[in-house]
Amino acid sequence: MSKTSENPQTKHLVGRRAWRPAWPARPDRVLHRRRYFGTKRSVLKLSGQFNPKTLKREVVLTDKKPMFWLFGLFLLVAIPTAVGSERFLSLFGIICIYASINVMWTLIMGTAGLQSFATLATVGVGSYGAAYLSITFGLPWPLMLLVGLVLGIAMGFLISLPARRLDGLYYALLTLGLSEFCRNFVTQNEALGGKFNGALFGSARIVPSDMMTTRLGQTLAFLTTFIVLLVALAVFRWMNGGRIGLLLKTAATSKEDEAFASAIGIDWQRARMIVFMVASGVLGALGAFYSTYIGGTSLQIFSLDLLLLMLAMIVIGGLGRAEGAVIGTVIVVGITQWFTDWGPWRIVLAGALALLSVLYTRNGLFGLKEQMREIRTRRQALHRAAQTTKYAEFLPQQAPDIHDKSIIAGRTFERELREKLRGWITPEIIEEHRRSPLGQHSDHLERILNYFRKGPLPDKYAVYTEVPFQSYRVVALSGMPGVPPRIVDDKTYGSLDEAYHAVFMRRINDLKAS
Amino acid sequence: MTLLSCTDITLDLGGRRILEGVSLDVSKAEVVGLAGPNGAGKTSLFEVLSGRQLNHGGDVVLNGTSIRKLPMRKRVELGLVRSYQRPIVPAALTVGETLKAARKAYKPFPARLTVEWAAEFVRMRTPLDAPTASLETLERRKLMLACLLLRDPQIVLLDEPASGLTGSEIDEIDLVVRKLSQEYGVAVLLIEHRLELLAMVASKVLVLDVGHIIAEGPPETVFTSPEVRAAYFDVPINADLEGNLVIS
Amino acid sequence: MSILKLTGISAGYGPMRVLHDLDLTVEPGERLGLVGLNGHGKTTLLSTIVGLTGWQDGSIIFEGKEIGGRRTHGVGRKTPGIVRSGIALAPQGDAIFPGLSVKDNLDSGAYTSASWRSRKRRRDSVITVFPPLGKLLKQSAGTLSGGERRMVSVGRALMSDSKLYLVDEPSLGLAPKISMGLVAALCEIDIGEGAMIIAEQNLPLLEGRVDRMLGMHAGEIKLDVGEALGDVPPSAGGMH
Amino acid sequence: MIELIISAAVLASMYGLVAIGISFTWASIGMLNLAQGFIFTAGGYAAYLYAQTLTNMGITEGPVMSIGLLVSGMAGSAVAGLFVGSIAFLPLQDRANFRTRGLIATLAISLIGTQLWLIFFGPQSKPLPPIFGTGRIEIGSGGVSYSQLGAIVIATLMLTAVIMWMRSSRAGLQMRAMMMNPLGAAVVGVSVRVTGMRVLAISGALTGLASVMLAQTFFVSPTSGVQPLTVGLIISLAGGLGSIPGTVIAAAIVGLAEALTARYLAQSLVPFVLFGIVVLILVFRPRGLGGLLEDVRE
Repeated sequence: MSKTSENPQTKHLVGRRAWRPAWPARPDRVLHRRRYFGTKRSVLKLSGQFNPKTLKREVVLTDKKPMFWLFGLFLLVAIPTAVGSERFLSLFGIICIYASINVMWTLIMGTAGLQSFATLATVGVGSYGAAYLSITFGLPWPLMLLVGLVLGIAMGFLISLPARRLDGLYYALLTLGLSEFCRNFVTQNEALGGKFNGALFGSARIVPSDMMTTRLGQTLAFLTTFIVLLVALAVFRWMNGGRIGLLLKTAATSKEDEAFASAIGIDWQRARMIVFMVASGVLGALGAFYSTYIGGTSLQIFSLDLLLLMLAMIVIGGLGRAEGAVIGTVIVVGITQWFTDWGPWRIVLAGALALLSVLYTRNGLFGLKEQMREIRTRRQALHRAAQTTKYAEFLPQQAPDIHDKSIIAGRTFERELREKLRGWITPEIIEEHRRSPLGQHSDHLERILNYFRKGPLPDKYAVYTEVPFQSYRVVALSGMPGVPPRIVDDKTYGSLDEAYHAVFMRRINDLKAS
Repeated sequence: MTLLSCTDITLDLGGRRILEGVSLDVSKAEVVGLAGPNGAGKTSLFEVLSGRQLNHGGDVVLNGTSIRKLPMRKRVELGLVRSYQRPIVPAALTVGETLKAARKAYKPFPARLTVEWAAEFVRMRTPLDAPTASLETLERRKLMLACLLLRDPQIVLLDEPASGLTGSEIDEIDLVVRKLSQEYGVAVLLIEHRLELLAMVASKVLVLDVGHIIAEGPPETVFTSPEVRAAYFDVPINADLEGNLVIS
Repeated sequence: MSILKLTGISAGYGPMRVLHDLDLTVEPGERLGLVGLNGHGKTTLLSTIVGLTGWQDGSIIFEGKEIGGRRTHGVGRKTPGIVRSGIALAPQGDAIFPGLSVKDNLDSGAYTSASWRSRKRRRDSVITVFPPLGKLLKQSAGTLSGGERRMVSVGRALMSDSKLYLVDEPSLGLAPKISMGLVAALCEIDIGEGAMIIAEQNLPLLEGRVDRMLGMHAGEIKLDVGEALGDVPPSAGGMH
Repeated sequence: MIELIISAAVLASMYGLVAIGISFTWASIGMLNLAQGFIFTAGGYAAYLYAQTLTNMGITEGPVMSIGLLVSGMAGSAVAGLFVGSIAFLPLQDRANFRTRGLIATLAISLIGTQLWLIFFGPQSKPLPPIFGTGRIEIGSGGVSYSQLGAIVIATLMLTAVIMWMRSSRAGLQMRAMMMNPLGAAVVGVSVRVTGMRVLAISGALTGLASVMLAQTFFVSPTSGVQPLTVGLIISLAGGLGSIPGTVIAAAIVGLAEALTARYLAQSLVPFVLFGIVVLILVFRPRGLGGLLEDVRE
């Protein structure tokens, strides 16, 4: 029931057949689904089909996304490990960390639909808290991650307090100010390195600092960032693709959607808070991880410019998609960290990319395909709509959706028939029927009656005898077994002929109005 | 026995009194009609009963317990559901996903078979992968109804279920209303402009005008009472725009 | 010369085509009723005249000037220009300005310099058409009831110096007695050499009050209205 | 005491100018202009270039200089406003998701703009010659410098003029109409695009005025727009986006709070106090002091 079924009308359009990889099915093996451990989700969306050309059974991969993901992630981990230079490893390490933050931000902005700009503030709180505790009390790195998680959740709770009361935009601006607030707090606070412009170094590291000079240590450090990215992606999938994600999508776009969601009993506010808390917790832990990765933290984490750059990453990739967040990060971090000798121009380039994608794409790089397809279908539909008049017998809204030409031809015929019959309806015909509803009629009346007789059951009326020879009523047939006819009006008729004529008049009216 | 009752509901919005001293009772499996000119407060009464509007005076009682303070979704869990006048459906989902969301809205989840039953009950004829945004009014209303009914409600509040529909489409919705009360014992509170329909399905009709109940009782007596006729039909052309009675 | 001449008009929204090659001529001094069921293109026809549809094609000649043509995007970009050339529209759903007072709402309808200078006189004449507005001038339009809003919307259209008035569904969403009063008032307004098109779902409301009645069905105009819709019982289309 | 009030009034009037620009733009065209900081700096640099040119010609003070500074600042910011409009408003105006996309586009412009100023003018702060002279008026124990007095007077005059114009003129009515209901505005002959650009130019000019006058004490630098933007946002938030009286009141409160904090506590605590104030206001009035408009809009 919940699986989407194939719509027969949209399948097999000439020239529009989606390319799907297919391979022969092994007849000796029954096709069974592999599932992700502990879930009901299948690993790959496979479906069986019969190929009419080769006359063989095939297994078709309907969703290619997992393959691209695997390939992309493999590249992300393979390139730096294979090249192995320090610059590459640290660049990709930063990409992985920023990408994880962006994925969580996407979860907050896309899935939860909260326009929160306090992402970096949460990361920074986790980072500073963990680094401070580690420096002061010598916390080992696993505990630092835990502290980050707790701080993140606490921060998420604090930020979520005004979310229920404030409108989207007010909330966005308030959270935008929060990073600035945190930055000020750090500069005022001596314990957090306020004297050294917020630099707080010397915390515990996952990969000990003496190992960081070797290639092995650098590779290890990069691999930890990659694992962190995997964790972030898993959290995203868990939240966005699961039940909570579905409930939130129901209430996503507008006030009307929210009204619908509450009408069917969805507690979308709670779902939103859950997603927000989870994402904040992960963000805090990410901050703590950042501290363990570079062995400390600095004020740069709260800067508005970094926030804007991260927004640019998300925008370039496409808001609301994990793949968009990752690819956008790769592009922007690639530009800003690799071409360092370009000076301010590289920021200009990143900003210009973000501007272009906002101006010309609907939803970043990953929205492009959809956008192109929409443009194409719109052009086709416009073209078709402007050329033909065949559809006039439908309500105009339906016409472009009908792909079966025989339906259109059938309805055209029906319409012409109705028009012809309508032309025959004259007072004389009605008078003739009134005089003798049954029996021999003139040619035109007989044809009209024949048209009425061959109509489908649900439109038909019948005569109901309340008291024989005294009172009759007109009823409408439901056309469904077990569903009784319903009385159409409160008129009663004294004779059967009168009732027959009343039925005839109703059908004539229906015909005229059609 | 009384299923849902409200007593002495008063509601002020933006400095205007929308409802004043409205009370009503709905018994099990009963169809109660709610009629009245536009701006009389019918929809506002629904907002109060369904829990979307909590700042009101008076009390709302379901099955003997007060639900005055409960938000909308809690009332849904207790079996009080409503539809809206506009045919709203989630914009970003497909039909199948909408039904799935309704099934998984809160625990315990009903069986998938229930969803199929509900979809069949309202006679939905849409492919499951059709995006809801492309649906027409009738299908939207049916989808909304199916989502509401799969939770087996005790009372359904329907806000002009036939608005924006034509001829045979209206009949389909009417059929659902009748089947609900007659075959499944679900109480229905129905806002409706077509008095002839109310006369046929409702056992009791209330007529609201400017926030007051001006008539209450069986349809035959209500529709023939002079106040109702004045509010609804026999009006001089230059009627008072507020909907106040101008009896000249 | 006819005041408005549509030839071969097609229009729609996205892939939807709502109007199919329709032709229509409106003569000066004419009051035209446009009837038809929901979704058959009445509103779209009025929107097409002022350029508010998703796309449109075909010629619209208003007082000898072409205001139509082929357009596939930019919804409403040309509307202000068209409106200023002398077409006033009271749209479906009112589109009044909720935060402004009723007086400001009416004044905003006087968008040509001439009508802006004479706005006081025009406001008074609108109030004579809709007397209840007189008491409400100071009130914020957002707090009005449905009938009053509709009056403000129609009244705003009347404030302009227009040659052609388009009124979309005056009865929609209103209780029968209120819509009757509104339509009656609309039909009593002196339009002089101008013209008025009233789109309405409820046929009996217009019957006998307008000079000519056109039926719309599935995006085409059917001229013989009396015959096509005359026997529909009044309650069927009356209360949406 | 007098000094305190005066400095509060100066701050309030300067921030009020910026905030009203933001608030006004948001309300009429539905775009939150986060490039207001860029527009602010543009005015400052325009005035700086003007001053440079005059100085090269040998004029260092006098009415030509003073009025020219004000006018060139306003003109520079108005042009920057039109520039932002032609990039972020005109192409996006009738597309889907205009609000979010407009917000992101203006953010991107401010990101690029700061870097461009850095490239063309360098990171050093540029001073402007004094507009109102350097004298002081002594009142009782305290005193008012000419530049403070000038700033208050000119800002008040300018604000009053704009508000009066909005209230009474036809163009003002059109702008207010567009704030309420863009479709309705189109129907009564108001072109959203033309009016929108007009609004951007006006709010740009107000910002430019603030920029030139603030540059008297804080100079012009590539990032000098950030502080006014943040405070402007805070004020327009607290005042309720789109409400001019609310914005004026919020500007007064914020200006006073900043002056008080700076005097009795510490300059470094100012951001905390401002943030606290706006949070407090928003907790009790989620739509700001004068956010009635939004209620009505629904």
